[in-house]
Amino acid sequence: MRFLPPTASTGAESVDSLYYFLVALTFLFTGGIFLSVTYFAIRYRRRDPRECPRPVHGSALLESAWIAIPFVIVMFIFGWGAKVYYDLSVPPTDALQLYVIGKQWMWKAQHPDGQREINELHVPLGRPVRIVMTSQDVIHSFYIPAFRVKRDVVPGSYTTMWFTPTKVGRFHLFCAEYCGTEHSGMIGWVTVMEPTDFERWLSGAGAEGSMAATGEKLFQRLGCAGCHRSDAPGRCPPMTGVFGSSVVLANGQTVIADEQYVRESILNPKAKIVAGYQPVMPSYQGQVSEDQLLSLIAYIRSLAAPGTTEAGTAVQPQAAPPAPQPRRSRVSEGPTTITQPERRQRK
Amino acid sequence: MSPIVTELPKIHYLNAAYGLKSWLLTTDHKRIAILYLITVTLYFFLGGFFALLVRLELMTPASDLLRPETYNRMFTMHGIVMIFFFLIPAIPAIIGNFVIPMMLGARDLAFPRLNLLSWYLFMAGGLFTLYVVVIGGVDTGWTFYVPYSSVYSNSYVVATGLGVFITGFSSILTGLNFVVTTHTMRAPGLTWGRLPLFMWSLYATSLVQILGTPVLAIAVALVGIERIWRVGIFDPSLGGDPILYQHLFWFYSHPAVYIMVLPAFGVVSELVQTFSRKRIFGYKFVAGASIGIAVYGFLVWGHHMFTTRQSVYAGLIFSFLSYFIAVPSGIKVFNWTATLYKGSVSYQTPMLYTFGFIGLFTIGGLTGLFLAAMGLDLHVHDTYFVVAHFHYIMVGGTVMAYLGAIHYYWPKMTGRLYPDAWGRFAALLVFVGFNLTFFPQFLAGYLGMPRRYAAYPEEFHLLNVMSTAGASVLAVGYLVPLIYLLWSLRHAPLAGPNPWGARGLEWQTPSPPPTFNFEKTPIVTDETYEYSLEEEEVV
Amino acid sequence: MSTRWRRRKLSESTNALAHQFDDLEQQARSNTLGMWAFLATEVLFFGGLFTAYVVYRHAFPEAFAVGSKHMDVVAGTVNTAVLIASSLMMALAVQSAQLGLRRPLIMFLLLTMTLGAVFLGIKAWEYHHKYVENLVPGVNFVWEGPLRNQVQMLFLLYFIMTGTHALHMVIGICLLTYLVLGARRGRFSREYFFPVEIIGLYWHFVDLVWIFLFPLLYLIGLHL
Amino acid sequence: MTVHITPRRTYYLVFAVLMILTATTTGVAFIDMGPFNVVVALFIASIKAVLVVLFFMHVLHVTNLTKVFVAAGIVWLAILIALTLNDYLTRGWDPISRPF
Repeated sequence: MRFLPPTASTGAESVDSLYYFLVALTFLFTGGIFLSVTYFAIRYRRRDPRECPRPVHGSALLESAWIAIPFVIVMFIFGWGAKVYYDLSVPPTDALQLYVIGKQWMWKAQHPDGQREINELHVPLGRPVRIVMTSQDVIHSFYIPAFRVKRDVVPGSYTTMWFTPTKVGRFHLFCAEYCGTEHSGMIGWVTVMEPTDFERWLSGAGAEGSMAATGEKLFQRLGCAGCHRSDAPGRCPPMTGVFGSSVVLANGQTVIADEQYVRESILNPKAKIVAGYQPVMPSYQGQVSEDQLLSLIAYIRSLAAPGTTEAGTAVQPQAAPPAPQPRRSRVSEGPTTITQPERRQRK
Repeated sequence: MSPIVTELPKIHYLNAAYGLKSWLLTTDHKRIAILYLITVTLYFFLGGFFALLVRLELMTPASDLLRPETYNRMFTMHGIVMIFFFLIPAIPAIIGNFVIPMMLGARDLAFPRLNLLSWYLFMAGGLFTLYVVVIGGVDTGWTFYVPYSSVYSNSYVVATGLGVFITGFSSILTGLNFVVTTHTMRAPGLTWGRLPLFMWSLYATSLVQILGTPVLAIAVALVGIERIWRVGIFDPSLGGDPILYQHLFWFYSHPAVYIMVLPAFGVVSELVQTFSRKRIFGYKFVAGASIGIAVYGFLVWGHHMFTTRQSVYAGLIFSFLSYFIAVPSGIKVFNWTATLYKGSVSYQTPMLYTFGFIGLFTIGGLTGLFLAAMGLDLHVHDTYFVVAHFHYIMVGGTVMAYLGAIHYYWPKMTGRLYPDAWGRFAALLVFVGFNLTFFPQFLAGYLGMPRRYAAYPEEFHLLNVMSTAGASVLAVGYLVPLIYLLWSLRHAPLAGPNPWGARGLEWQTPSPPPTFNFEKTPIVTDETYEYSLEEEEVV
Repeated sequence: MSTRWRRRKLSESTNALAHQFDDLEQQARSNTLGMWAFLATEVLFFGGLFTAYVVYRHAFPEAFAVGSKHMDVVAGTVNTAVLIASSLMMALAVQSAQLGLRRPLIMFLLLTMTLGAVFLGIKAWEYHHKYVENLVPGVNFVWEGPLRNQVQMLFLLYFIMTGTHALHMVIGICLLTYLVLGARRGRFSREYFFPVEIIGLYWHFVDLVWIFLFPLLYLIGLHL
Repeated sequence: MTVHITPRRTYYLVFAVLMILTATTTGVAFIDMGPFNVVVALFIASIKAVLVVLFFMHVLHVTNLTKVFVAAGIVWLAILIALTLNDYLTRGWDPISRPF
C-alpha cells in the first residue's frame, strides 16, 4: 500500500520534507502524551475506594516550559510552511505559460500555440510551467497531488500556479473544491513528457493557430484595433509594451498590467482608467467568453516589449535553463514595434 | 463509598408536574436540558444515518450505491445536521443547561423563558432542515460556498439557509443566557477564581456564540437574498466577489470549531479531576486558556482560504496567527495529563472517554499544525486529510467528551446509575471504531484523495474499505449506550446525590434535583476542587 | 410562560421579581447586561453588512460616488434628525421611568414611536422613489450609464442595509407598544423600570446604526 | 443599586450637539476634500455615536462590566473588518492575486 503520491515536481520534495518533519513531531508528542497518560493511569490507579491523594497545585516552571517550547516549535513550522508556500506561489520568470478554464465539470486547457486539451494536460519535463486559471461558473480547484499543488479556480478573476515536473509519467488531476453533481468526475491526467516528445506532441496536436494569433483576430473583429493603435496613439492607450509594465492610473494609483488587469480593462474598462485618457471604452462584459479573454490576453502579452514582463512571457529564450524552446519565441512575435521612450512617455 | 440509596427524593424536577404541557411550557433549565437531550439525540442519529450512507457509498470506487447527486445531498445533510443540530448544541444546551445553575448555586438561569425560546427556535430551525431532507435535500456542502449555492445549485438552499439562520439565533440566545447567568447568578462566595472549569469553558463558548454567530446569520441571509432575487452580492458575473462570502463565513465558522470543542475541554477538565480525585494541575492556566482560545479563535479564519484568491500576505498573517492557538491548546493537554500525576485514577466509563479524548484530541490538534503550514496546506487542503483532522477534533474530541459527560451526569439527571461494564465496553468500541474509521483518512488525504468525491480512483480503495469497516464499529459503539441508558431508567440501581465522590455544588443536591435545585442558596467557602478535604469528611 | 407566574406579575405590579432572582437589583442588572450582550450580537450582525460595504466601496469607489448621487440627501438628513429626536424622546422616557412619572413616560414613549413612524414613512417614500426610478436591484434595476454592476452593488447594499435597519425599527416600535401598554397599567415604578431602560438601549442602538449608514450611503458623491 | 439620573438639560444639550453635527456632516459633504471626505464623515459619525452611547445609553454611569461588553462589540467589529481588509488591501502587492 502506498502512503505518498508520486513525487514528481521540485515543489513536491520540499512539501514532503515538511510533512515528514510534522509526522515525526506528531508521533513524538502523541507518544509522549500517550505514554504519560498510560503510566500515570496505571501507576496511580485507585487501589482503595476511599483513598484521597495529596493535592499538587501546579508548577509555574512547568507551565512556562510548555508554553515556551511549543511556541518556539510552532513558530519554526510557520516559517518553514510560509517559505514553502511562497516558493510555490511565485513562479520563475522563464516559465512556460499555459491557460486553464474550469467549468462544470471539465478542465479545458490551452497551450500558447493554440493546442487545446480537455481533462488532459501535457507538460514538458524539467521546465517551469505557469498556469493562469479561471472558471466559467462556480469555484473549482485545480489539484495535482503528484506535484503537491492546488489552487482554487475562481470565476471572475485569475489565479495562477506553477510547478517544475521532475518525472515523466501520467499523474492525477483532480477538482478539489466541491462544484456540484459531477464534482468527482471532474478529474483528468497530467502527462509529463521528455522535451522532445513534448515538441512532437505539440506539433501533432492540431492547433488552429496560436492563442496570440486568435487573440489578434479577435482584437480586430471586436474593433479594439481601431482605437488601441500603436502607430497613432490617440483616444486609447496603445497595447504594445503594456503587459507586465506598471501603469499609472487617472486616480494616481499604479498597477501592474497583468492578466487580471487586462481582464478587468476589457470587461469593466471604466474601473481603472490610464492616466491621460478619457473613459470612453465600452464594456465587453457578456460579449467575450473566458476562452476569448485568454486569447486576447495572450495577444496583448505577445505585444510586450522584450525584457519588461514580470512573469512568464517568453522574452528571453536563452535564459530558460533546460531545453530552450524555439517555439516559445513565437509568443513574442507579432507587431512588437515598441520602443523604450514610447513606454516611458506613457508612464 | 457513597451510602446505599434506597429511594429517590419524593419530589424532584421530573415528577414536579406531569403531562405534555408541563414539558413544552417548562422554564426549568433541567427540563429544557432534557428536551434538548431528546431532540439532539434524534439529530445525532439522523446525521449518523447520513454518514453511514456516505461510508457505504465510498466502500467501492465507483458511485454505485448512490447516484452522485444523492451522495452530494447525503454529505451535505450530514455536515449541516451534525454541526448545527448536534455539535453546537450538544454540550452547552444539554449538559450546560442542566448543570450551570447548579454549579453556580442558582435556582435557574438568568432568563428561563428565553431559554425555552432558544429550544423552540432550535426546533423551528430543525424543522426547516428536516423539511428540506424530506422534499429532496440540499447539495451545497455545509459551507454554502457561492456562487454554487447562490446561482448554480438545484437544491433547497433557501429553506436550509433559513433553518441555519433560525438555529443560529437559538445558539446566540443560549450563549447570552449563560454569559449573563455567570455574571449575575453566582452564589455568595463563588468568586471567578473558584468557578468550575466547565463554567470557564462554557463562558468562553458563549462569548464566541454571541460575537460570531450573527456574522454567519448575515452571510447566509445574503446568500438567500442573492438566490431569491438573482442579485450579485457575491456573484462575480454581477460584480461581486465570492471570496468575500468565504471571509464572512469563516469569521464565524472557524470560531464555531471552538463553540464545539471548548465545552468538551470543560467536560474533560471536570472528569479528569473527579476520576483522579485531584484538583486540576494549573487551574489558572486551564481557565485562562479557554478564554484565550475563544478570543484568539477570531483572528485565524483565513487559514481556511490559503488556496483561494486570498492574497499571499493575508495568508501569511493568518498562518502566523493560527499557530498561536497551538499554545493554549497545548496548555490544556499538558495540564490534564499532569493532573493524573499522583492522583487516584479510576477507570469508570466517563474516565475512559476522557482518556480517549486526550489521545484523539492530541492527534487532531497536532494535525492542525499540518494544515496551518501554508506550503503543506496547498497539498492537503480539501482532501481527506482535512476530513480526518476535523473528525479527530469533532468526533474524537467533542463526541467523546459529550458521551463522557452524559455518563457522568446521567445519575444526576435520572437518579440512577447504569451498568458500568457495558459503559466501558461501549467506550472501547467507540475508540477502536473511531480510529479505524478516521486514521485511514489521513493516509488517503496525503495520498491525494479530494473530499466530497462520490467516486474515486482505484488506489484509494483499501483505505476507504477500512474506513467504512470502522464506521460500522463506531455505529454499534453509539447504539450500545442508547440501549443501556434507556434500560437504566427503570432497572438500574439508584445513584444518590454524589455517586462519583465529586466536588462541586451540583453534587450537593439530591439526584434528581428539585425544581429549584437547592433548598436554600448555598454559600461557597472552599476553593474549587479541594479533594484533599474529603478525607476528613469520609473519616 | 407559566400562568402562575403571569398572574403573580399582573397582580403585584410593584413586585415584579422573577423566581430565579433574589432581588430586583439582581434582576435589573441581569437584564441590562443581557441587553448589552444582545447589542454586541447586533453590532456583529450589522458588522457583516458593513464589511461587505467597505470591501465593495474600496473596490468600486467611482461607481459608489456616481450611484450615491441618486440618494435623496434631504430625505436622509431629515431622517437622521427625526431619528435623533426620537432617541431624545426615548432618553426622556427612560428618565421619566426612573423618576416614576407615569404620564410623562407614556407621552415620551408615544412621541418616540411617532418619530419612529415618521422615519419609516420617509424611508418608504424613498423606497418608492427608487422603485419609480428603476433602481431596485432584483426588481427593476435599470442603469444606462457605465459601471452598471458596480452601481447596482451600491443600491443592493443600500436596500439590504437600510432594509435591515428598518426591520429593527419595526421591531422597536412593537416593543415600544408593549411598553406603552405596560405603562398604562402602571407596571413600572421607580424600583421596576428596567424594561423601559433596556428597550431604550435597543432603540438607541438602532439610532446608532443609522448614524453610520447616513454618511456611508448618502454622502459619498456630493462634491463631484 | 444606585441609579444615576441624568438631568433633562444634559439630554437637550446632547441633542443640540447631535443636530449641529448632523448639519455639519451634510454640509461638509459638499466640499471636495478628496479622500478626507470619508474621514471627516466617519469622524463626525463616531463623535455622534460616542455621544449617544455615553449620554443616551448611560454608558458614562454604568459598571465596568457593561463597558467591557460595549468594547467587545466594537473590538470584534474591528477584527472582522480589519482582517478582511487585510486580504483586500494586500491583493495588489503580489503578482499572484490582484484586486478585482
